Amino acid sequence: MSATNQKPAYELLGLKEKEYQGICDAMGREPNYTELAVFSLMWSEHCGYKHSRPLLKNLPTEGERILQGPGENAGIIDIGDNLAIAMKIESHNHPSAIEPFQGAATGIGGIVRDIFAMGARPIANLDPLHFGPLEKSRQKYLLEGVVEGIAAYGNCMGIPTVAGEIHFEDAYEGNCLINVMCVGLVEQDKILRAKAEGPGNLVLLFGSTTGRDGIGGASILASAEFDETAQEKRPTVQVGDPFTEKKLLEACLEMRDKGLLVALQDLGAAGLSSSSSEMASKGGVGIDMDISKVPLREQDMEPFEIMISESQERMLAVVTPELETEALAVCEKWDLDAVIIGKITDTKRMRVFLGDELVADMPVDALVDDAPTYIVEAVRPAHEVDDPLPEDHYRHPTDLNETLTTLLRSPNICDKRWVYEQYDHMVQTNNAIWPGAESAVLRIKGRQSGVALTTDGNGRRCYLDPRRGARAVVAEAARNLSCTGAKPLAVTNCLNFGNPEKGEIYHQFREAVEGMAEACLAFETPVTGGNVSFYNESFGQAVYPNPVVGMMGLVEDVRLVQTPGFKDEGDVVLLLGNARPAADGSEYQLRIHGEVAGRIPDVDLEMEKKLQLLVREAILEGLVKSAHDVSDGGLACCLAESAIDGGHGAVIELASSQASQGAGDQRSGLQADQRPDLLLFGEAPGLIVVTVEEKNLEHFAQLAQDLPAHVIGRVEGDRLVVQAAGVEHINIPVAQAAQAWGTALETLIGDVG
Amino acid sequence: MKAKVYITPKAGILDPQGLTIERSLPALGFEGVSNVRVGKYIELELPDGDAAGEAVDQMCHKLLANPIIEDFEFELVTE
Amino acid sequence: MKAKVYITPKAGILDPQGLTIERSLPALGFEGVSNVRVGKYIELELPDGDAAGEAVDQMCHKLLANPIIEDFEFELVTE
Amino acid sequence: MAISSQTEVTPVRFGVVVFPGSNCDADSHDAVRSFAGADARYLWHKDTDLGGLDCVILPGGFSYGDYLRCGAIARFSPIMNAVQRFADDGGLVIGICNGFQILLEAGMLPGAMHQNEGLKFVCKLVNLRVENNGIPFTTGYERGQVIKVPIAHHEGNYFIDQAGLAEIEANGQVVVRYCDDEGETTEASNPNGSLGNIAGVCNREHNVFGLMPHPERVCEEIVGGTDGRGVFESIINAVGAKAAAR
Ligand SMILES: Nc1ncnc2c1ncn2[C@@H]1O[C@H](COP(=O)(O)OP(=O)(O)O)[C@@H](O)[C@H]1O
Ligand SMILES: [Mg+2]
Repeated sequence: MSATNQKPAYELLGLKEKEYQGICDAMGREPNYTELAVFSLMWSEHCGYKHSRPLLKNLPTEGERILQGPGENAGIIDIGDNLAIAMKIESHNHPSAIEPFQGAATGIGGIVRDIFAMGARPIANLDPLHFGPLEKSRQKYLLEGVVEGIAAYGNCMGIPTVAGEIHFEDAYEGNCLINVMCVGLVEQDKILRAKAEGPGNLVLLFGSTTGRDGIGGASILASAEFDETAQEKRPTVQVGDPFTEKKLLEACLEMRDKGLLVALQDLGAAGLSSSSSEMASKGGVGIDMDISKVPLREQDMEPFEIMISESQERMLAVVTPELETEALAVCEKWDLDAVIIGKITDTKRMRVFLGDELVADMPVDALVDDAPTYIVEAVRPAHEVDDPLPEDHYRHPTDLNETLTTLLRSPNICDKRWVYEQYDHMVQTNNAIWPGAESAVLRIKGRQSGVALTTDGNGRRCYLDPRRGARAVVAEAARNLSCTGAKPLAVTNCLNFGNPEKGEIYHQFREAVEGMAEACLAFETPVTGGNVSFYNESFGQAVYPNPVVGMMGLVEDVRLVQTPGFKDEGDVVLLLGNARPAADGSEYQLRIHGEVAGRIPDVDLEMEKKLQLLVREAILEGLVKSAHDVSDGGLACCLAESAIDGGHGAVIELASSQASQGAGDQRSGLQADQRPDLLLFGEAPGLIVVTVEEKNLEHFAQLAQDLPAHVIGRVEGDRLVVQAAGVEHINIPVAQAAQAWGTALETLIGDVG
Repeated sequence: MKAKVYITPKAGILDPQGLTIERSLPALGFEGVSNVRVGKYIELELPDGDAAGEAVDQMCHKLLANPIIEDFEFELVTE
Repeated sequence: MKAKVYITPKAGILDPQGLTIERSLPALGFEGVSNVRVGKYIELELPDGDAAGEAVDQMCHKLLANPIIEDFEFELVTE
Repeated sequence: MAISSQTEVTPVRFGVVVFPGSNCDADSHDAVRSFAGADARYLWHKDTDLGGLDCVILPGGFSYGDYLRCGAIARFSPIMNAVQRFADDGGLVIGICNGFQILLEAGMLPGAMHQNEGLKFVCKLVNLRVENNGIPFTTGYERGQVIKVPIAHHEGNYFIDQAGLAEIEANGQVVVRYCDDEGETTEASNPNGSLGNIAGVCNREHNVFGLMPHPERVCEEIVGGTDGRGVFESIINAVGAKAAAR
């Protein structure tokens, strides 16, 4: 403790001297101790977006369907018929690395609150996850804990976890990435916002009690001051209580239906400090609170502790004095603690009282808007190169059947049943497409339409080229939606990076944001919100730059959606697209050649858009019987997955001069004279495999017009056979492929039998 | 010998189970009950010997308890 | 006063959690551990008085333990 | 299956109990409403009067967070007295998943639940073999019929002592068992370690039924199947037949 006493308080709280000066200027005096603690959190990277704000401005955020872009608890997208979708993604990387179960559970809790804070009923969770290699026992422990935590919280809430992704790479060994996304459904005239209005209106705090949860830097300060009690004041891990959150959800929606709320906001990072000041800031008002009224779980909490506690399952609402009693009655019905802790003022100041004593008095705008921003000089890291590795860099594998099996067993490609069967993915009975497909599709009860959801994030590709990588991530998300028949409408994103104060990380961040912006513009999928997670580093080693995209799309007729599995013998297999697969950045490069190097191919956004439109139209016309995009593991894995899922084999013949069979006449990028391993396992954005019934082939070709669409084979038998230019490269029973793909994860986790 | 292990949520850590039980007791006619905390009680048998205490301590740290959010105590009983 | 309640799986009844712990101990280097049984340990505070024991007994019967699969014991501690 | 024609037009009235933490209440409610001859309304756990119902559904979910033991706290809800009286008078009560656990804790059905053998939550489609199609909840199925219905639970590992087992077997109280595609009750087809692969049981009088699988989740093709419809059709028919007999 004595060592820490020598540093000034602001420094212990993570503020720079200049920032402290800025606070003094804003206050017109030196802040007291409670004020300083509140400022330090509001001006932290997490709440203040100090290194990201200027760059995030580049993201497109507007569109005719966007009812709410960034700036609220979640984005909102118009899906017609007075209905709207609320969605948001968030990271819980650091808490999950400390305590995986509770970290992931409270991550779900937090993101779900953001959704019902908008007045929406959560209808789905998604969970993009990134861990270190499973061969390490710590990673297994993290995986098991995280999955159980997500399950425990989401299942109890009755929100199906319908999609997500899991990657295992060395780069995440020191820092797992635990992102969670929640999606809600709301009638447009019932949307709630966090804008506090009406001086004289009351501030209602309800939900759980407040304890010392998650009080980080500030508690060090506390121990400097109160040496003798330091032990009891150490920060505590946040424990989730999904039961209380479920009651909180129902209470909020009941208050929404009864029209009792002027504004609603969850308590997330920085707890009461941020929720109250942000509500006031949005409404251009002030707020007075008496924190002696806050129901506490622990005795003797200091005012600053109450202000910054991150205890879970709490909400803040603004209600009119006339409706106070009714609002309290709803809380009572749901057995939730609820107290009026203050009122809205017209002072634009946040004043905190402890009984009669004024303990903090701060300008709202300075707290919320005036966190300094930093622009760092970007440095392109040496591993980012201009040219791909030459093809002869890669040694020729001898047995491509074996290569295929190895890749199907890769934990990045194999069946993720072990994960999603721990999630209640069916509750609410809306699943038109179950987990394991391109994206989840949920029907909307009482309507013909449905919502398609996916997340994508490939850090390895972004590491090699953050701009191309981010473009590819957006394209892949859109492609996943299109392959079900859904039209992509909007994006939410979680930007997971290392320490942005370093030039190389800043470069990665800037490139990725700009790449994402380009692709989102092209697909007309504006960004409705998101989250930035920096400092994902340990021992100076950063994670791969990892922008994760959550995308939603709309299906006009949910009965027509398609899945990747081959459906019937005799169906014709077509390959759409002309991208040339490459080994750089691929799963093939990593698993078989043991490296991550070179440069990934860029996505042709215009071609991609046309292909996706073709697939969607063909699906909605009932022409397509399966659709699957070529992604991790290349064309061979794509075909194998469709075969496994459908329980049918296929005979594929990649000829150098594709017989066009009535389909388009542009050359396919897949040229059978390319090295077979690169042809079959290389990756490139922009390729889709579909099957079409023979009799519909002509109709399909008409739709395809001059887009690259080539017949490559037929659904047939119980083996997957792939030939290129007359040479057979793959010939494997589907059952054997299924076995490799289906049991890999459980075997790695050692959870068999 | 036998080891009896008592695992409790750390002080200050939220205990949703305890809280929920506490809130439901009055409806069952039990008034005035407070501070309900739910933990685990584990019994196990292990070979007698001087190392037994050390072994149980290790087991608690590594597997039985989660030291980040739980405290534990144990006693050894020779039968 | 304080009550400490120990809830254990009934003798002879399957305890999946205990079994799993028992199976995973050797891999962590703990050999020869057997009969692992996982139960619950509940602490609560209630008003002092002669009726306290009776009240805790009732709570256990009615709520805290399930007599079909669990046994319980408790002790009262006056602090 | 045809629904027997009813002399009266009044639909069969289902009540779905909402406990704090119930989360399949809406699913059950919506499933019931997809049947022409049925209507559903919600009952609050603090209600003490069922007000003229034909069938009570205790839905799935995590009542009281499943804290302490699944169903342990919910069974003390005020409404459970009314449900007990309703059942005593011959009313039909079905508990699905958490509802089944509540019925066990309340002693309205025999046995108890352990954690799944794998100690993990399991959500997937399983096969069930209909053992007794003579109770009001299963007449819509053939005896021995294999149906596909999803499970989603962490504590579905059914237990009952030897004497109890002999008794429920003898009385036809074992209603559905987990089985494989061919209808064999193998170990591999048992998703949670349940004794005798038991997935659902009824009381001696056959008017209270509890099961871990979720029939309400498979009442429409668009969400994965219709094998659960038989349960609701059976109830509707049983109530209709009773009304006709009056
Ligand atoms: N990567 C991003 N892209 C777009 N908007 C973002 C991004 N990161 C954060 N935002 C927006 O900034 C606002 C503040 O985010 P945050 O503090 O995480 O909100 P909350 O506390 O509700 O989780 C939100 O409206 C969020 O959508
Ligand atoms: Mg929020």
